[in-house]
Amino acid sequence: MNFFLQQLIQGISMGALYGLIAIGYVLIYNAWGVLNFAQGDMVMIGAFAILIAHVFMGLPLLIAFPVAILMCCIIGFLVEISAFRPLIDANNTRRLIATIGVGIFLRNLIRVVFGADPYPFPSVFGNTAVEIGGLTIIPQNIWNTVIGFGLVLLLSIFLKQTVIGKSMRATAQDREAARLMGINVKRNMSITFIISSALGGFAGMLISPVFFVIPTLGTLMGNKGFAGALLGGITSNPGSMIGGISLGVLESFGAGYFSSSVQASISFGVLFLVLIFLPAGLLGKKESRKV
Amino acid sequence: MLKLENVFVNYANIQVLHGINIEVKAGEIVTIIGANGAGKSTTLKAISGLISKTLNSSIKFLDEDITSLQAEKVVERGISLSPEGRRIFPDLTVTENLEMGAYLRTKDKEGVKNDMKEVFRMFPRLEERKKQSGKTLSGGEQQMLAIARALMAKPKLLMLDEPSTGLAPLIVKDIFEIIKQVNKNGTTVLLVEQNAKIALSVADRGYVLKNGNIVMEDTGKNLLANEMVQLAYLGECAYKPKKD
Amino acid sequence: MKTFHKIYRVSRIWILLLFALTLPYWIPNNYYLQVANLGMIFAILTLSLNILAGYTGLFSVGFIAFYGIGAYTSAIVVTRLGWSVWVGFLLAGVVSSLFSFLLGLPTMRLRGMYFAVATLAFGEITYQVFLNWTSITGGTKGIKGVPSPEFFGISLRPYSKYFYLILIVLVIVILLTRNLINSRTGRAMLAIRENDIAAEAMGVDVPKFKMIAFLIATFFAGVAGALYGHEVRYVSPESFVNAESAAVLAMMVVGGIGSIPGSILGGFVLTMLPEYLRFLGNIRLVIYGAAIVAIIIFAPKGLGGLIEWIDGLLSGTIKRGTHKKITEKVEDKNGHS
Amino acid sequence: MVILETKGIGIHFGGLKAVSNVDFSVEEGSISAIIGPNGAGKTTLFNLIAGFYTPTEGTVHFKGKDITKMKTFERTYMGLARTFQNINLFRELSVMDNVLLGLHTKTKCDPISSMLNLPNKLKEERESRKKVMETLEFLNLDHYVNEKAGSLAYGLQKNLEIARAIVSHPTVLLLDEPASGLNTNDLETLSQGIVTIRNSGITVVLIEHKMDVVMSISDKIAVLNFGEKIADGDPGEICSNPEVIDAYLGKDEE
Repeated sequence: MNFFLQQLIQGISMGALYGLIAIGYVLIYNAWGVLNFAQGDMVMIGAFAILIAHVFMGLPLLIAFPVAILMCCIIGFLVEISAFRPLIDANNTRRLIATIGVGIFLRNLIRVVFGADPYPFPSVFGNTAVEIGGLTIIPQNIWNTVIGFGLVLLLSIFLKQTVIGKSMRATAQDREAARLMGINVKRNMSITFIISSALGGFAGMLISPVFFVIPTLGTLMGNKGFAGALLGGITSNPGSMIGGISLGVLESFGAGYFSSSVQASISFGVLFLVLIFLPAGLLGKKESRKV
Repeated sequence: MLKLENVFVNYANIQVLHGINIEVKAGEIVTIIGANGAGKSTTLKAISGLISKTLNSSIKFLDEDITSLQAEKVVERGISLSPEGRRIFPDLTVTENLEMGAYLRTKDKEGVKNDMKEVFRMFPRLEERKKQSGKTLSGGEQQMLAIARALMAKPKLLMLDEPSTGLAPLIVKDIFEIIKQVNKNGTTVLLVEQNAKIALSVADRGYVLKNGNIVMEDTGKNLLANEMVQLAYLGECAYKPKKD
Repeated sequence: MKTFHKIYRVSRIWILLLFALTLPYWIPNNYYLQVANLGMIFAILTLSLNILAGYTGLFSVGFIAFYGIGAYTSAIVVTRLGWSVWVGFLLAGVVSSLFSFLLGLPTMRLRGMYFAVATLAFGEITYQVFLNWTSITGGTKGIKGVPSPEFFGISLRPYSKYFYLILIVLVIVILLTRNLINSRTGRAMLAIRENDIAAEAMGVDVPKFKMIAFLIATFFAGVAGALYGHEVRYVSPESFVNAESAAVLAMMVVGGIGSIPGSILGGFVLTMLPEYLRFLGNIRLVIYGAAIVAIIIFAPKGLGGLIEWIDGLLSGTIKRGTHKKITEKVEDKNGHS
Repeated sequence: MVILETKGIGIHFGGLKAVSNVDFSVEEGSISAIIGPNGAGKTTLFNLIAGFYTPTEGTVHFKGKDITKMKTFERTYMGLARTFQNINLFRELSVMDNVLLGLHTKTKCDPISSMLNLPNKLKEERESRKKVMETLEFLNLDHYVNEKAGSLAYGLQKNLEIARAIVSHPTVLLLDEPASGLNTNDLETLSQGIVTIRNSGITVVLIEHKMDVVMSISDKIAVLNFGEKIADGDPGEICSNPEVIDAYLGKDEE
């Protein structure tokens, strides 16, 4: 039983991060209409940003975090205005390929600058396990869960309650009509990209103590993120969190009860099954056929 | 109030508007009628800033040149467009749709609140459905929401693009009653309609647009009585026994 | 001018053919010859992806898997079972199609993006199989000593001879693709890309024709894989990582989505270019990514669009002002009908 | 003879009854119209007949066969063609290719002979193209044969959609609001065109808001309101039916 709980906690904490990555996919999918294949690379950028701020520049974590987030926001913004904004009215195919191009660009740019070798990153919240009621709990895991959930909650409050959040949803649903309301559509698109970059980057920062910081981190985490997003239903914000958590828990049980080599294929297996049996995901809208 | 002089619009090599002149005076209902493809919607889009105009075109609103303003800025000046096909936000609730209409009035919270009440008084059916998302409304209700949303910006000039499309005659009548009422309350209206008969019957003045040119301009009554207009745009009275 | 256009129209195909046939003599050394061969193989692969993505609108982000399946199939039956290389080529296509059939059964009803993701997952899983099924695939070490084909006793091992084999396959694939597009089947594919609801209303069995496109595309991809295996005489998982799928996608985009000459040029240029840019090191991959984005933004029709434009000018099919005349006609008709 | 018939057909989306318990039948060789207020379920009824939606109740019969469970494309093969409310052309394809696609059910060349340009393919292509040209001439579209469908003017696109639907000479043609967006002059041409199509042996069913079109050409009219059929009959009966006037036509005040 303990082992079960242990794996569950482990899975949830990892899944909260997957959810954080997944929600970035969802935000951009809703506003932009295609999967952003570069979203995973924003996770990698986040990991490198905190590496630069904390390890290379020696800033204390409390300062390094905001600095790193800012870097992610800036990069997200630059990517948006240079690669995505010019394609705002292009068809899905062109936009999809542009996101693939951006991914290749970012990954290799980082590799040129930092090399292909992994960098270790010190634990932020401590790796010393704490015994609670017979369960060994790593503080980092708890923090990951809390921060992951907290951010997603904040985001949904922002989107549901604030005028700017509502105008972002309006922009996502009908850009031209939004302009007729006086909404600054370009700014809103930028904000969407900046927020999803920041969320992806945040996940990257929380992940960096667990994994090594490496240019291919984005590919790995991106896959988990969009598997989570699709599992939750690609259009649903809360769905992406549920999808991410489910995936994290499945992986954790897969690794615990079978072997860690199973873990690697779980996200793709889940992806396959979801696509075939549940294309709308757990909470997503069923794609209605417009005739 | 609004003055279009020599407005040209091109869509990918095709010239849609060939230098049109239109004037709307404060307090009027002005209508533009014409066949499909004549350039009616294009005219409204050109005014609202959604599409760009060719050099030498001039659009003035309250003596200010708004020819090259972007759509967001045109709304700020006091021109709202209820677009063709309604274009409400499908996943926002009725209330949220209306809030978006008042997006630019951030400082006037009290006024927005009152206008919301006023709009609900005008469209009681929207109030019944205020928590429903836009896409669950019927066609007529969506059209009401589109007009209500445009009104929430408290425009000086309200532009309506084909409010009757796809609606049953009874609902069309309701919608036009509301347009008249809005106008009585002090909002100037520029109306584009395919249903020329009903449009001309409420309009003070009308323009006839053909192939991107204004070919006629007169009072609503005169146009309605004009033989050429009758022949071309009014058609015959609705139902009558089959002619064999 | 008219006579020039006429001469051009008649002679263009022969000039092109002459150029292709003499290409090995233009290329300075064996190394670049091998690169040229690879370029043509990638041209075949890009063309086959174009059948799927460009014509049918089914984006595959894991397309390299079918290329890999073809390469392994041929390498395995030839080295392990000792079958003829020619049988290997054919089987490569067949087995690759077989896998696409199995993958297609559940995924053919998925729409655009979902299909792309499914193929991505398939590509990743295929790679894992190449890597881990050591008894058959040789794991990370791969399969060495894949033989070159022989043609009536002539070994096609030298790159200059293998060149002609690839050229023949390329020409066949081009002709088959062109004929396909101008047929009932090809139009059904285009219809699915344009508007699947309307396609259904025309009586097009959408999943079936998606499947046909998938089978044809993966057959060609499998053959291309086998051509690759017997060219470099060594097959290992590293050639079939998912990043390579992105490379093929890039070739198609740079060449021009839905364009036959574009696909060939895209495959060829993007294989050759990195070799010439080798001195740049890893930066070339950065440029690669940026170039994809730039082409998508500034030249959505890619190199193929450019080629078709030049071709149109030279053959006199593009005339100035044609477009305008037509629109006037349209408006006129509309106004007076 | 009844060629097309729905029996007690209905469909629910969530809790909403879009169409319920509709009996609708079409005589071979007739022109039938479905009218009703917006949101009454007319297009939904079309989609049930064409097979885009599966009904939650009732059945559809075509040529005396129960086709309720058939897919859309299978119904097209049986001779059921349609146009769409919002034009649904293949915009990037040429006018020729669009209409050739209308012949999909009448051609049968397989992919292999297509790729190899075998004689059967070449013959089929030739014949198809000839038939397409005839249809384009009938609808005055022959000048535009090589244009992209999406570049045509609105009215021409509507014509093209009809060309695409009738080139295969279907048994029944479903027209969803063919007159929307046309001006009065075009309406006359359209009405005549529909009659000509019927006279060539194609049964026509149309949804239309423009009463003058409906009243002048229809043999039979069915009226829907809130998803239910409230009346059917010939135009004279419909015009004098008080329930219909109340629900839809409104009282003429002038």
